[in-house]
Amino acid sequence: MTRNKRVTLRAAGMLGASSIAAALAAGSFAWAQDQGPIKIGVIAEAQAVGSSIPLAAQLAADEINANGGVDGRKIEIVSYDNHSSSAESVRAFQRLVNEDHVDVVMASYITEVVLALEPWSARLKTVLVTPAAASDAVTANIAKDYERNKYTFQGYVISSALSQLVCDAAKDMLVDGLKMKTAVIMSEDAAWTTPLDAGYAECLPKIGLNVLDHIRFSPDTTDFTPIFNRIEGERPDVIITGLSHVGLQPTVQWKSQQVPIPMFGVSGQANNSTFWKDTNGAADGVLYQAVSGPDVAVTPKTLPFVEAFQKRFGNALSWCGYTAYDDVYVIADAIHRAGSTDSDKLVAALEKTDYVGTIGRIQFLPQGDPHVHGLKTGAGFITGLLLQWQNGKQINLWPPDLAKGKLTFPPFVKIGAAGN
Amino acid sequence: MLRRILLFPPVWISLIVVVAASTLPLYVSGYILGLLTIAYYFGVFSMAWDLLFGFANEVNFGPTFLIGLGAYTAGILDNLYQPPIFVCVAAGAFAAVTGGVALALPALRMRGPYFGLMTLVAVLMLQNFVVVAAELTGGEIGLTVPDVISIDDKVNYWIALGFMTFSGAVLYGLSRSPVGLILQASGQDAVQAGALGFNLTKHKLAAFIVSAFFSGLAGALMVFYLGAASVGTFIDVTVGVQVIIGAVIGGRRTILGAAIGAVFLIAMGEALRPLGDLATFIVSGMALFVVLAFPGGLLGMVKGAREAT
Amino acid sequence: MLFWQILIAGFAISSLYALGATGFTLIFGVTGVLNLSHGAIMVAAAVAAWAASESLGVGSYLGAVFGILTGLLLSLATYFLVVGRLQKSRKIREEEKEIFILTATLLWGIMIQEAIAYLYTNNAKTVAPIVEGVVSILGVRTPANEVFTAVVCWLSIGALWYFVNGTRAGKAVLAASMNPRGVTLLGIELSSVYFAAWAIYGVLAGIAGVLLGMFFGVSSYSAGPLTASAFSIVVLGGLGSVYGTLIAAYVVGYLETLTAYLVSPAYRTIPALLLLVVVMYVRPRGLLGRR
Amino acid sequence: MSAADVYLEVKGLFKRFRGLTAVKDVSFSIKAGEILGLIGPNGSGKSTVMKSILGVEPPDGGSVRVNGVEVAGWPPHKIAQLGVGMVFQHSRPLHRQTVLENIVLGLLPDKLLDFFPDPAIEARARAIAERVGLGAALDRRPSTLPFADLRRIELAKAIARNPKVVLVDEPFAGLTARETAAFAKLIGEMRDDGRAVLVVDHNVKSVAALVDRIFAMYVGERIAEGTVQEVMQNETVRRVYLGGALETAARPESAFRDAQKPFLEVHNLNVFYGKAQALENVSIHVHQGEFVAIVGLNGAGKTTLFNAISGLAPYVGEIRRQGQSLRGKTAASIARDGIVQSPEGRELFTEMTVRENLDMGGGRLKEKDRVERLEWLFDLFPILKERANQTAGTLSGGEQQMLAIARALMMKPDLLILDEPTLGLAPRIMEQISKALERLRQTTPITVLLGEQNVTFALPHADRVYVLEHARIVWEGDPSRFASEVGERYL
Repeated sequence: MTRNKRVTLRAAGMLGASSIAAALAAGSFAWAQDQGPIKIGVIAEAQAVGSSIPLAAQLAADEINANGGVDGRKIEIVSYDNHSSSAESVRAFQRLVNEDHVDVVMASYITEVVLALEPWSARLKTVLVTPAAASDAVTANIAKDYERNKYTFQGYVISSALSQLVCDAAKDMLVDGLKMKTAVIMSEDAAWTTPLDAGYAECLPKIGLNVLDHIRFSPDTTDFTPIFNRIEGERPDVIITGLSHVGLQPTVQWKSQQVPIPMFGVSGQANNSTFWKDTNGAADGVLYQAVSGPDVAVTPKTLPFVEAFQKRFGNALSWCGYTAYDDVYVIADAIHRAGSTDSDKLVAALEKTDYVGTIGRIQFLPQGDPHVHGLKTGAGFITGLLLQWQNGKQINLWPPDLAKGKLTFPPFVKIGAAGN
Repeated sequence: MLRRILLFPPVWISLIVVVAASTLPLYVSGYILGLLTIAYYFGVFSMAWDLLFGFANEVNFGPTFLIGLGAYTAGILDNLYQPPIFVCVAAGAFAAVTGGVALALPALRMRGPYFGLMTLVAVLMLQNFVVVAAELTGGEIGLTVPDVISIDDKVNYWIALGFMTFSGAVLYGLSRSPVGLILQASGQDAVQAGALGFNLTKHKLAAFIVSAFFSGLAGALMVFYLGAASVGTFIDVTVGVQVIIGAVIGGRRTILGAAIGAVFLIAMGEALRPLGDLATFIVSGMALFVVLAFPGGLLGMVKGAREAT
Repeated sequence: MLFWQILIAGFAISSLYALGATGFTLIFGVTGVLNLSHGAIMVAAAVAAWAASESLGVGSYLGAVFGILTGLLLSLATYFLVVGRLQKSRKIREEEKEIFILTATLLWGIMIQEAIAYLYTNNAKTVAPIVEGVVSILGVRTPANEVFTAVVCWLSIGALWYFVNGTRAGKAVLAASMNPRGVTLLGIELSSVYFAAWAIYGVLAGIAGVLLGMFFGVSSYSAGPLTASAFSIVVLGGLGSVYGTLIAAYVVGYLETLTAYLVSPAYRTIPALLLLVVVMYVRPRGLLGRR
Repeated sequence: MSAADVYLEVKGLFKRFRGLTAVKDVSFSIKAGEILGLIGPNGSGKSTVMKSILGVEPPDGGSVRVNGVEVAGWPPHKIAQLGVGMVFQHSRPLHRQTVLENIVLGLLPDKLLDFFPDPAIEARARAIAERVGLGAALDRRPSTLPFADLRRIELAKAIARNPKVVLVDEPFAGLTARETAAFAKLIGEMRDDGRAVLVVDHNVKSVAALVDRIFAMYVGERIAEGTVQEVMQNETVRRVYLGGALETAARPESAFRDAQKPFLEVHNLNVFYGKAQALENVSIHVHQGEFVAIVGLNGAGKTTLFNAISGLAPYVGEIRRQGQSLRGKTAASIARDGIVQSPEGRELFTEMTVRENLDMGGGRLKEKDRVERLEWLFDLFPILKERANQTAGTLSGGEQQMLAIARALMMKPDLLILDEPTLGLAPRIMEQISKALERLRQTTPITVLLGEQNVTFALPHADRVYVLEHARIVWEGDPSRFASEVGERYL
């Protein structure tokens, strides 16, 4: 069943890939030659998860340039650090558009930042693609006032969809696999988790996980003892997580307090290859959702990208990297099809995107959809993965056909013991 | 009278500078303008702070309490009812003044570090409130306001410049006026000032109100320039630190120096952006050097050079 | 059950607060300096310990030592490079030195913080705990590390207490905090007393930082909040009063824990702030303030 | 004279500070165009009286009427607005403003919305400046002015509001003879303007030429009132200032081993505090085992001299210990080498017990010596033994003074400097300390340099006496000749 989906997707992948490669090589439009390079601005958090974004973008740009660029035009990446601050991002955005005259901007994994930039992309009529911000708020704004905000695209799975992907995996692994019945939702209080939690609350019961409690904590929480104690008191089978800004500290304290309940769900920082070291191995047994992972061939492009990235930048690839890499290709493809870098033409072209990248088949939801310009997810598009940290390695466990190992837990986790 | 004011060096020098600055849009890029726009607003923050510290001798660690009140009040109002922008801005300034009084009345009873901490606590409280009252304020996410004054860099720039000039004129004039004299006297020696028949609390409170007014006004205007308000931009202690450092490295008790310092700080931070993470490190390093080597601040350096020659 | 949980968890945190704030108040008492680079120094110590044990792979113990040394060095650097210069400076009028020292230490703190961010990124780091596992106290499953933290904190505070009351050098430091001039008149060089004070402070801050790194983990973002909490605890207890600080640390620690358990972790810090405001209203000198 | 022109009336004024009563039932009144001199040795409470009138230290009892209005308990600025001006002893002008602006400050109304200086005010300021003799310095900054002119600014500020009552605190402190005359004239002019003037100073002589009447205080109480002559003749006053008939037991200078080469030599010492000259060509010497008293009113420069010797104040000139210059030594090392000071402020460690304070003093002694030393001191000051485990802060003033002396003695000093040991102490306590000193003198070879304004206390012990006045040594000699030779000028 699932297997078949894969096959078709793979096929599509081949197809998409080849067609673009051909197109890029062709460089058919004569008038494009005499124009300068295509400039893509990148705003990211140099000191956090976002650090992979500019690197991956650069990698993609270099590959495209190596193949003759887009219709003969080279792609140039201009990137700035935003110190994770909205204000700095706004300044950087202005700098990119007014000073560096970039054609497109890719920005940040922090929804807060993207929300601050969205109005500016509208005001300055510049296409903004976020490779990693997840909140539905971004697309909701576009839906609210399409004409004004249509210049923003969300190159990452929106939160509500994320929750669905987590539920899909939970159904197979926890409910069917481990016969779990109850769960507690634990999320950081941030823009992107609001829709995520809503999604959890809706889909978990559907798959047979009864939600006992729903805890949102402020992102600057340092002491998780009270939270874990409260959860333990409620004796759920699993903790469903919504973590991104924090992640390290709850994980470390989960281990040091030996909370007997597994953690399962979104945990942004767990994607980092350095997560094991940062947590002194407390990560062992942590289960997290991702759209791609090391040595998991989601599509034929995944592994080559990971290799290329690690060869060039060493071992610092975070989840944003995959999407950032794909988005550069998506943009290049759109510019090629639009035959111009004019924002409105570009928007039109992007909306017609059908491209298979490292995380799956990328299409943007059409106008009229409540999540217009968000990524299509689910069967045939992006299904996501479910990985687990197992003695120092990120092992993919779901979907089965991409599974690289078995579900195991550190001794202090007592499956089923908590409940019934 | 007026002639004497106009002939006073700081006045005509700054007039020349302002005139020169107002012509910038003709030959520098929109980006530089955008940067200076923010810098000018920070200039106002620092000047307002300097009035309080430099003259009333009260160390206010919480300039962002006043700024934040102004910014968020204006932003929230616009978000909820979209009245004309100037109404929001006025409301912001008003909120800042009210908050300022509420803070000053108890705080002015305290001395030295206690006053400082009280103002610091005020900031932390406001921060907590913004985060907790997320539906209203946008919480950690920050608040995106539908309207901006203008998206034209030049217009925004001129507004900011004009506003800074206006504030500078008022605050500087105030500091040189009789009231300024009284403030300094009360700041320097409470007993003597009292013996001269001045009601210190009254004057310090007034200073606080003026300071609050301009901080709030600037905050509100800045919201409608950025089109967004977030804790990190308006309230966070680090923002307040920038304001204070701006005033100190510019030269305390000079008002104008504060503006120079703030603009210097922002400009440096931006000029060094390509250095990425190191930018802040270097800027703070420079500031620290100024504090250690030239206690008089940048303006003090200039004065020193003039007197030396 | 809940009661014991709060009691135990609160105790560990409070001890950590106490240790951190004790150094802060010591420096204020003896040298009259409110060191706003406090948080940054603690973080630096923690990160140093982490880097040493992870990157250099010297193991937890050596790592911890390394962290404490870092705290010591930074503290002395703060004294010699920043505070000392300002205190000696003739260009600055006495009544203005306070704000200068505040500003300078603030900038210094930011520099340390940024340096850390540059070298090791802003991501939170947790120092590998020296003791692993959990123990059960009164039926509460408590991480051994939590117990370890509380014990080390109190050993350090005890050591400080012995030094101050049991040794000549310590007495001199204590005396200087009450009356520097008197100390000089008795033939004790103030400069060496100050040196001692900053050295002790550095070690305390170092220990506190490393423990914090093992307990919660730190990131360069933690610097500001750490300074703020030390500042408010010290003011709450009464500037310069060590006992006041200890009490205040526990008041704040338990207040936060109670809020976190009974209300919501999101409101953790608010009651402590309110209390601070109230205390400053009714008793501006703080709980046990002298001045 | 009708009550109408009584501008200042103080009745039954009381002021307490934690237990000790600083001012006890003080009453006096000043009429328009009259100058009253309020005199008393340091700690007699005269400045407290002044502060109470000004409202800085609200009185605990009694009444203060300014031009008939009861102002006791009012905030200072209200009292000032009612017509009370104050000339502070220490001038703190606004450094970044000109002299003119500083004077203008005094003329400004207490209004918030007063943004443009009124030209009339400036004109008045200029007039006042001319009058106090600052006409030439109008546009200069205070930092560039001589000390006397800074005092002139204070004077100008005080009369700016045209007050009915003017309080003047030690008008002549730190001034030269010529400047003193000038200031006397200025204050005289206030009387001519019909103001009521209260001049506060230490002794009759300094204000004799100026005042109409004198009100003399001692330890918080009135001891005499009347014309200069009456007060000068007054027995109590004479006893307080000159001591009654004292038997002195001076040893001739030649009696000391090091008659040729004194243990301590101070040569042409000059010390400046900013503009003010605190010591002017002061030369003194002390022999091994000698007991030298330096008498002088508060502000004469005793403490400055001692601080210079202890290395606490920068100086010009020479200070030698057994021929060795002390220049460049730190205060601490000077103390370690045996020149130990028991300072005016006592500088005790208030939160430490008596015992701990003493141990701090004996820090460098061997355990055995320390114990012996302690025993000896407890025998010298038995009260300290009882209080051994009490914190110093909780001791009475007298006990604290004894502790300060004992702590200094713990260091086994070669030279003990005692600065104002009797400051603010009750006679009974002085008696005890006096006895202790006598015992020291009889039973030990110790060398003592005593600074005192209380002659009664100082003379009996002294082998030699120096009189320090306005930063200069004006007399040196045998205590027995003191009263006859310098009594008058000292009174």
